[in-house]
Amino acid sequence: MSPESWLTAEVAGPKKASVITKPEIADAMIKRAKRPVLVVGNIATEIDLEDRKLIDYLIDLAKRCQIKVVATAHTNAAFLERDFAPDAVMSAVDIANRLADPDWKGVDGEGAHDLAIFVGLPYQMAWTILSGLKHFAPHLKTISLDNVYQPNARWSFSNISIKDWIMNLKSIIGNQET
Amino acid sequence: MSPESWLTAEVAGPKKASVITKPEIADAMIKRAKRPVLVVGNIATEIDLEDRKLIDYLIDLAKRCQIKVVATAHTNAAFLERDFAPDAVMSAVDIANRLADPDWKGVDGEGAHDLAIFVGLPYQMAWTILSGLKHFAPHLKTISLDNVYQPNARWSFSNISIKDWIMNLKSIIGNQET
Amino acid sequence: MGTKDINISIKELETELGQIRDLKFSVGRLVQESWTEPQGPTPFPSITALRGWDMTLLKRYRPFYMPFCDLCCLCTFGKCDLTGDKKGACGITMSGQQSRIVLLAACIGAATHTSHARELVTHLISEFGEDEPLDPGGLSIEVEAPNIRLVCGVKPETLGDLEQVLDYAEEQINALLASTHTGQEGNPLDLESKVLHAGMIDHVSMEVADIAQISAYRLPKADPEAALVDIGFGAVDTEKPVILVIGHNVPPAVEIMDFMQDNDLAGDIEVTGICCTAIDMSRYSPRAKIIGPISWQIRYIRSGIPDIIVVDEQCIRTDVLDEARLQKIPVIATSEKNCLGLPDRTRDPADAIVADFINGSADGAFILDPEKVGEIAVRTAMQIAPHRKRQKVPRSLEEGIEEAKKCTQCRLCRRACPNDLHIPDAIKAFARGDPGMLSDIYDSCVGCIRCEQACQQDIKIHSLITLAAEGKLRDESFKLRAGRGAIQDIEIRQVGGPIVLGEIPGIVAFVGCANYPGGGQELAEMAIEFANRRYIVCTSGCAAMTIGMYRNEDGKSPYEIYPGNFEAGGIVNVGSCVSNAHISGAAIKIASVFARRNLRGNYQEIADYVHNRVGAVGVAWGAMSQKAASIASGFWRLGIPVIVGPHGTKYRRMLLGRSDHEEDWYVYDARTGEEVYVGPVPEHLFVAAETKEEAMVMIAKLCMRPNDTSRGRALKLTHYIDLHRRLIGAMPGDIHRFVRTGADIPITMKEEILRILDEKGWKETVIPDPTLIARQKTEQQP
Amino acid sequence: MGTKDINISIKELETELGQIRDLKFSVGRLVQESWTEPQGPTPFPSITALRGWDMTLLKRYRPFYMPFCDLCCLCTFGKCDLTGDKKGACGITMSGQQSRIVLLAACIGAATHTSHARELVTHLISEFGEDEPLDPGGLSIEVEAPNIRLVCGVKPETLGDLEQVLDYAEEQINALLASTHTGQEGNPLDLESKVLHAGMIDHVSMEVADIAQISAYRLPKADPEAALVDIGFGAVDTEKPVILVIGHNVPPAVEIMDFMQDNDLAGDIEVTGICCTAIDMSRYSPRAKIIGPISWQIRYIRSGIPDIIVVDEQCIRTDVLDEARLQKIPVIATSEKNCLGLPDRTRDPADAIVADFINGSADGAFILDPEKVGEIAVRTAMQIAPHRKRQKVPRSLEEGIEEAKKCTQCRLCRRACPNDLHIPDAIKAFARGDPGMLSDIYDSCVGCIRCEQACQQDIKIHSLITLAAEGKLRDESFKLRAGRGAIQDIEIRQVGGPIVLGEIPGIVAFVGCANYPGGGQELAEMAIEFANRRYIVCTSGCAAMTIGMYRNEDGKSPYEIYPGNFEAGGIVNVGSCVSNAHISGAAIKIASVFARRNLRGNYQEIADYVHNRVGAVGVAWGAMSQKAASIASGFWRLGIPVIVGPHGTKYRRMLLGRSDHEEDWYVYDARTGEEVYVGPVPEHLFVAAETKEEAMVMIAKLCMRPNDTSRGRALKLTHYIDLHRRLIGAMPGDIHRFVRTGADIPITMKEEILRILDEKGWKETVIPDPTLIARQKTEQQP
Ligand code: SF4
Ligand code: SF4
Ligand code: SF4
Ligand code: SF4
Ligand code: SF4
Ligand code: SF4
Ligand code: SF4
Ligand code: SF4
Repeated sequence: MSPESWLTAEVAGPKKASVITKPEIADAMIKRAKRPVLVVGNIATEIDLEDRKLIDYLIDLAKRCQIKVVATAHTNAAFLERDFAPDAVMSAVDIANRLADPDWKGVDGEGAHDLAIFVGLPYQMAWTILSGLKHFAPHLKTISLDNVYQPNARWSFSNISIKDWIMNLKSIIGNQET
Repeated sequence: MSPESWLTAEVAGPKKASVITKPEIADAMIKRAKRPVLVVGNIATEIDLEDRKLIDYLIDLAKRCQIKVVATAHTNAAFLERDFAPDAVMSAVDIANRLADPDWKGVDGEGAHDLAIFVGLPYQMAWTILSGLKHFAPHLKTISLDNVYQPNARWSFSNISIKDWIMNLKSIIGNQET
Repeated sequence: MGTKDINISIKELETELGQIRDLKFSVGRLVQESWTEPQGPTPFPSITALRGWDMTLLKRYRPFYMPFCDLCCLCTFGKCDLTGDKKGACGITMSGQQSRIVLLAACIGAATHTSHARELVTHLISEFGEDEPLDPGGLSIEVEAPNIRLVCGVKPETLGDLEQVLDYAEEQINALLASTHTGQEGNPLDLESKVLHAGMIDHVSMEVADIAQISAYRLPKADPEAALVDIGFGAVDTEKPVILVIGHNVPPAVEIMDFMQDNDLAGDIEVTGICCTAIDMSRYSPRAKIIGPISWQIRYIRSGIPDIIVVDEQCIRTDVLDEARLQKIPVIATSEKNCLGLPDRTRDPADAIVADFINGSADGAFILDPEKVGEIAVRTAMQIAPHRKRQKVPRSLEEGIEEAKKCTQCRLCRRACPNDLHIPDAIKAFARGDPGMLSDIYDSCVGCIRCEQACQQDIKIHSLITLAAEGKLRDESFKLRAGRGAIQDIEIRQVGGPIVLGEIPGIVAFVGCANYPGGGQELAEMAIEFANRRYIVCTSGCAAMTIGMYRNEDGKSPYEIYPGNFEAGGIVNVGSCVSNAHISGAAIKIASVFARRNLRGNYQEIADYVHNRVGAVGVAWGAMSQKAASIASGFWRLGIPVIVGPHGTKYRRMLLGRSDHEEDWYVYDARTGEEVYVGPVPEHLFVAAETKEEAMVMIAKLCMRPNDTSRGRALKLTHYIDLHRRLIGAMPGDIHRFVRTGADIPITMKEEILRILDEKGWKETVIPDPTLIARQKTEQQP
Repeated sequence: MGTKDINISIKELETELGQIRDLKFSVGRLVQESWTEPQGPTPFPSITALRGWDMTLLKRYRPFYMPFCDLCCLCTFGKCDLTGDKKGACGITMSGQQSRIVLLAACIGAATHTSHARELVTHLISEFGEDEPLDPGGLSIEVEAPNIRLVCGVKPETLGDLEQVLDYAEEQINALLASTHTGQEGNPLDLESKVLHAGMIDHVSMEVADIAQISAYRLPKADPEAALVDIGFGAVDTEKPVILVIGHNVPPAVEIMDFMQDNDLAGDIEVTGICCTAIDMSRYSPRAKIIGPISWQIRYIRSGIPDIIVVDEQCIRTDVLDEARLQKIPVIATSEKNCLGLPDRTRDPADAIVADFINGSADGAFILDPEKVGEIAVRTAMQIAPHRKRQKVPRSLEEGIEEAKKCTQCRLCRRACPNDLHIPDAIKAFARGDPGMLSDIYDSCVGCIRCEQACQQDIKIHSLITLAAEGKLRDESFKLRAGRGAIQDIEIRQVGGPIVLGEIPGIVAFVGCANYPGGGQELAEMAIEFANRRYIVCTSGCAAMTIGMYRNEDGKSPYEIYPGNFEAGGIVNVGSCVSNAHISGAAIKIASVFARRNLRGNYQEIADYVHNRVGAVGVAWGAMSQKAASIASGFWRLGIPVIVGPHGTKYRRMLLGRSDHEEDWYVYDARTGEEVYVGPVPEHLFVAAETKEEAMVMIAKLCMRPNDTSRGRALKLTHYIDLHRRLIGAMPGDIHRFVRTGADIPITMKEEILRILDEKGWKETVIPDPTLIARQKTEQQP
């Protein structure tokens, strides 16, 4: 399988994301991470996945495996509506800039993050921001959990259907419970 | 399988060569072509494949399926040494420029070629020339028969070993006999 | 460099006046004789003269690079793979490469404005003479050219005086461009310093262009009550012959209107425009009609309304000729920089060209004579219009629906759409007879037709979108206040105090192109929000148009509601892209006219003043072009932050402050010489916002400055907190960084904030007389 | 534009001489008073003034585009997918995009030379005064500035006169660069025409730079017997303190040598150089030693030999500081265009800087004062040298072999190598103790260290290569004839006839950078081949160096064997990159000095003359940079074809003729006005050759011109056929296209050729007085 950028022209390479072919991969990476952080962009509040929004899945994910959460843009409001308080509210470029700094102590001040999970940013903005991290944050692993291929992440789904996406997310969340 | 350019940086896309995963593919394309032409660059005279040179395989190929041959650079001399007279001697950019012209009558003056097979050009020069054809010769199919991935051809091997290359070439030549 | 270049020394000269021996003088020095202000340290600065200031800024606002490609392909050593910590074959690193591309963009942008200015000034001199006085604001303006005075240390008085300024700009851009050559500058920070230099030059050249045209063409002279002009598709009377002008250089459009005037045709023809030429011609004559920004090109040409199209330079679709041909609309190219491959008919008689257009034997001409263009455009439109055949495709809703049915739902259109719009779903609905979704897409579509390019079924997607939104399109008829030009000295004097003390919460400039992530309406909403909050809202170019293309419940556009004065609550359209120089100029004039700092050749001190005291923020929500890059760079060098939309991350880098790095936020107190922590104000120099909500909160935050009085700071905090609460939810997490003393705390939120400060271990600090320049700390400031 | 820009009008002027009112004059016109040649139609041509001529060329030599990427990423509308027939969001097509990139490269190249010239002229004026006369050739040269005279229509006499020429160049480049902005020029042919304009400007600026430095620094003045200077690693006496200069702008190097001279140190220190500064300083003093072209930077720095490095501008590895730091060699940056991020110490006392270098507290400084640089470089080298610790890594063959053993055979190095060299195999052999293959790689290695960047084992591959080739390196000691500068008028008069009639078979110029596909030796072989065949061989820049780094069995370099005269069989090193203007200048002078055509502002006629009559070919075998692109463009506009190596296809397009399109090869016969078929001469304007064999045959072929006499044509055909037979095998297939009458046929091959002509149905035609300019056909030519 040759994963393609979702927006056709946003080709990357030679360094490209490995494809999360099954949820266990993401799973394992999250489990292995010591200090993961989940960066949630505004589109997570808009996308319907069955009867819930994407953001609801992400709250589950964050809670069940105790990942710190950064809400970008106005995503915070949607979190609060759901009685979930993100660990930080920050613009996407701000959090990326800090993640690129190996001396940054993380959203909780307790040490550098080793894994950043991105989801819900506009595709092209995620593309450029992940590119910044790919090139300038060698100490950091990144995962994109959007249902489109993000070549600049370390790991990404390929362009998958909503159905597969739901299945994958559920599986990742589920696995973390065990 | 995600084929990679041989020279790492010579990434292409979004439009990229399909990989010739088995010789039958090249085979079928050559058979289907009405007026194929084989463009042989100077490196074909240098590469050893078992006890023969690459150019010897190409002569077999040209003979057995009556493909017109264009020798670029000083490749002609090596052909002549082998008592094989190419149909034309032309620089690589010259033949490419003509191939891009749908009104060109071909090396024999009998009509436009519908398939151009490239082999033995320096990698980067093949890359750029095939790019020219990819973009500006929509009427033409191109195959690269080098043992490296040429993303700008329509069809190309991926980066394969010499052994696989020999096997593939033999198979293509052999199949054409039948 | 600058003046030196035009020193002239003549050993012997025979003229009709007699013979002169050994005459030496310098034009630059002459011009300055009438100006008593002492010369500052950096008149006509070379490309590294202000490097020290740049490094001061760049130390605080570090570049965060976001490569748009893993490779470099700038020379034949390449392509080079720059991933990991690999260097290219020339030794360049990925960060160096990114800043080099930024510099390249800034050079292209600055060159574009400079060349525009050069072409304009040369034309105006040929028409009005080099002695034509510069007069951009009548009696209300004394500092006629703040950018030129500040940067070059000269005071231009006539059109002719502007030429040496352009000589200087051209030399500088040339040296900057040279620096991008393989094997030249590779240090990222030095490259960034050069980007700032390009930006500064850009503002000088924009100023040249706008004060030249204001003076010569008598455009509104710093007039807050410039006319309200028509904007929008629906404002065009399609019964009349219609001329369309597109671009940025107004002489051909002026000649069109002059020809109409001279031939008593003024009421008989519609002169319509897209992009900045439209804005500038509406400054020349309020009869001119603006269609909209850059993104309206395809839809307007395809509407079949224009009878002739005249293009000049910049931001013109390069396929304008193809699109016009489909509609059988003749095209006149008028700029050497954009010839469209058309035959040069500059020397042909107008009659012949008009005849060829009418009988269809020519579909375009390249004509380098604005006056002739004026005549030909008018005559052609008049003759074609009566026989105009509308070519609109698809011709009817039914035909459109049929076309939509060809869709295979391959999604390639969506994957080509820069805004990832849900085109396939919308097409599917449309094919079923429901235009709703497609009409919704119209609202966020930037008219790039990449969707059509991608569609294998050759569905004219953009045409279907406008078909589905036809009602909206016809309904587009608004009022825009014509570009007023400069800000008056008196306005500056009036608002200078409140701004510098922080009591007007900020100046927000909405500028730049129309590459909006979610439609233009967002921009209008932002402008209204801040005007209501009594910020000073400035606008220009495509952004100015977009803000005008909005109406409230009463059917009024923002320009009809808010005054055009440079005052709290005003919405001030300065004009076209080149008018942006008046926005930087206003900031500079606050330092000079209000605070009486010396301006002349004194860039660093003034920039330091602006950065620490003038709470201005630029917002280029749809920034797209290389010009937008250079305009932003000019603001950065003055220390003015710029916010872009999400597409702005494709400019390859941000300039971000680190609010959590306390050590970054010290300034010198000019009174005491001490270093004082002032908090992250402004926090960033260049930052992309993801959504308009985030942008609005950022605007409020980035308006804070070290010099704010407590009253001012409290007011700014009120807006910041209020917007944050409303749009992002909850109190912002960084209030403690912005409160310096108890008096800074907004009274209405005192308790809550005190509690937060307590939690954060906040300590009181002092409000300094702030400067970032070490040597200034011992000087007493006025 | 040009002269107009520097018209000066003064209403009132008070000087010590008295008061003047209403003085108006133009500098341009003044300069011309002493020059009686009538002004041609296009002095100071605008960017479209020569569009007609360009289109004539481009109609015959159509661009064949080879995109280096499927995308465009120039603005934030992008990236745009331009595959298939998709247009970008701005409407641009793939062909438009490719020519836009070519234009961008040509602008960067032209800006680089122009800025170099500006910096140099400004410096020389400050040192020698603006009245310093221009004298590039003493009595032997009357046409001192053929490019400037031809293009600008002015005749510069002093350094000061060059400034207006640079003003013009800067303005033009600025306008061209502006044309690359999103939404400006999109028509591929118009973009190509602008490329040609950039190239023409580039030659003007190169000429400015070189005649300025020749005049002021008294470099060889058109001297065919310029000194033979040392070139090569092995020529350096490493016992002495060693200074290394890298770059293109010679003043700092001159100051180094002057300081040595003034302090009687001339014999005590080795001043060594890489790239064009090396060439130019060897023109200043034959004591200077050249190390080699651009590709020698890494190997020489890593050798640990230099005690201090002084860099100026262009073609300097951007990681020079990193490499120097590893060797603890201090670096001085001297150009505003290449600051390396170093602290500006221009105003610090020399003592302090030297002390900091010696005690290691500073590893570099940015110093904008060549004189101070001279002092510091010399003093530092003298003081460091005695304590110099060689840092060469690996320190021994054993250590190198150990390092090679780390190799995992992953092949990433080879996949990073632009020449696809068989590094993994060579490393494997080396690890087994066999340095042979690795040493072979040295011969074709361009020193880019991309292999090292890619190696995951961090093997210092390039260092291993030089280690394996250490004997070769130490053995590099050759003689180069110092750049002679211009070609004398008398030489032109002597060869003009034989060239124009075709009796000297051609002028072959080997120029440009060192991105060789298979090592530099190929270039030397080519030069020798054509010198032996009694072509006139010219060379400059890296190519000139490379040709010198070769010796025959007798140990002699080509420059020791062939004369430096501009005559059949000469190898003429004109000098550095900017000296390329003398090669175009020579072609122009053939038209003017020999054929007495009017030069002044008469570009089209002269280019037409050169294209049809002067059998010149440029060969940029290792062309790499943007400057190489603009230099080539300048030759194209004169109708002179350029051949590049295989990497040259990365310039994105060729300009190829179609020998099989008979209709393309008609010219007007100036005598009769008839259109006459002349065959494909020259067949291409820009073409890449795959191998040196192919290049040699192409050179011979591309030297043919319509104006060749039969004797000349027969001679040219002899060389063409001979080379083709020897290198490609058999007779060429296109002889019939080059034989016009029976008399054209080389006598020795008469029968064979007649048979071929017969087969091809060849028909005799006439030899016209050729021109491509329609209006010229009725004029009688001299
Ligand atoms: S400029 Fe440098 S990084 Fe870019 S292609 Fe050339 S050598 Fe490689
Ligand atoms: S024209 Fe509109 S819908 Fe089509 S790709 Fe562009 S923005 Fe998207
Ligand atoms: S690209 Fe065309 S066919 Fe494909 S989904 Fe879009 S409209 Fe339908
Ligand atoms: S930098 Fe741009 S043009 Fe160059 S390879 Fe990358 S995407 Fe393509
Ligand atoms: S310049 Fe044109 S083709 Fe290139 S990215 Fe911008 S819109 Fe796309
Ligand atoms: S340094 Fe030499 S061997 Fe290494 S990649 Fe460059 S050319 Fe190839
Ligand atoms: S990259 Fe390094 S490890 Fe890999 S083959 Fe080359 S030398 Fe060996
Ligand atoms: S010839 Fe090319 S590489 Fe060599 S110094 Fe000149 S521009 Fe640089």
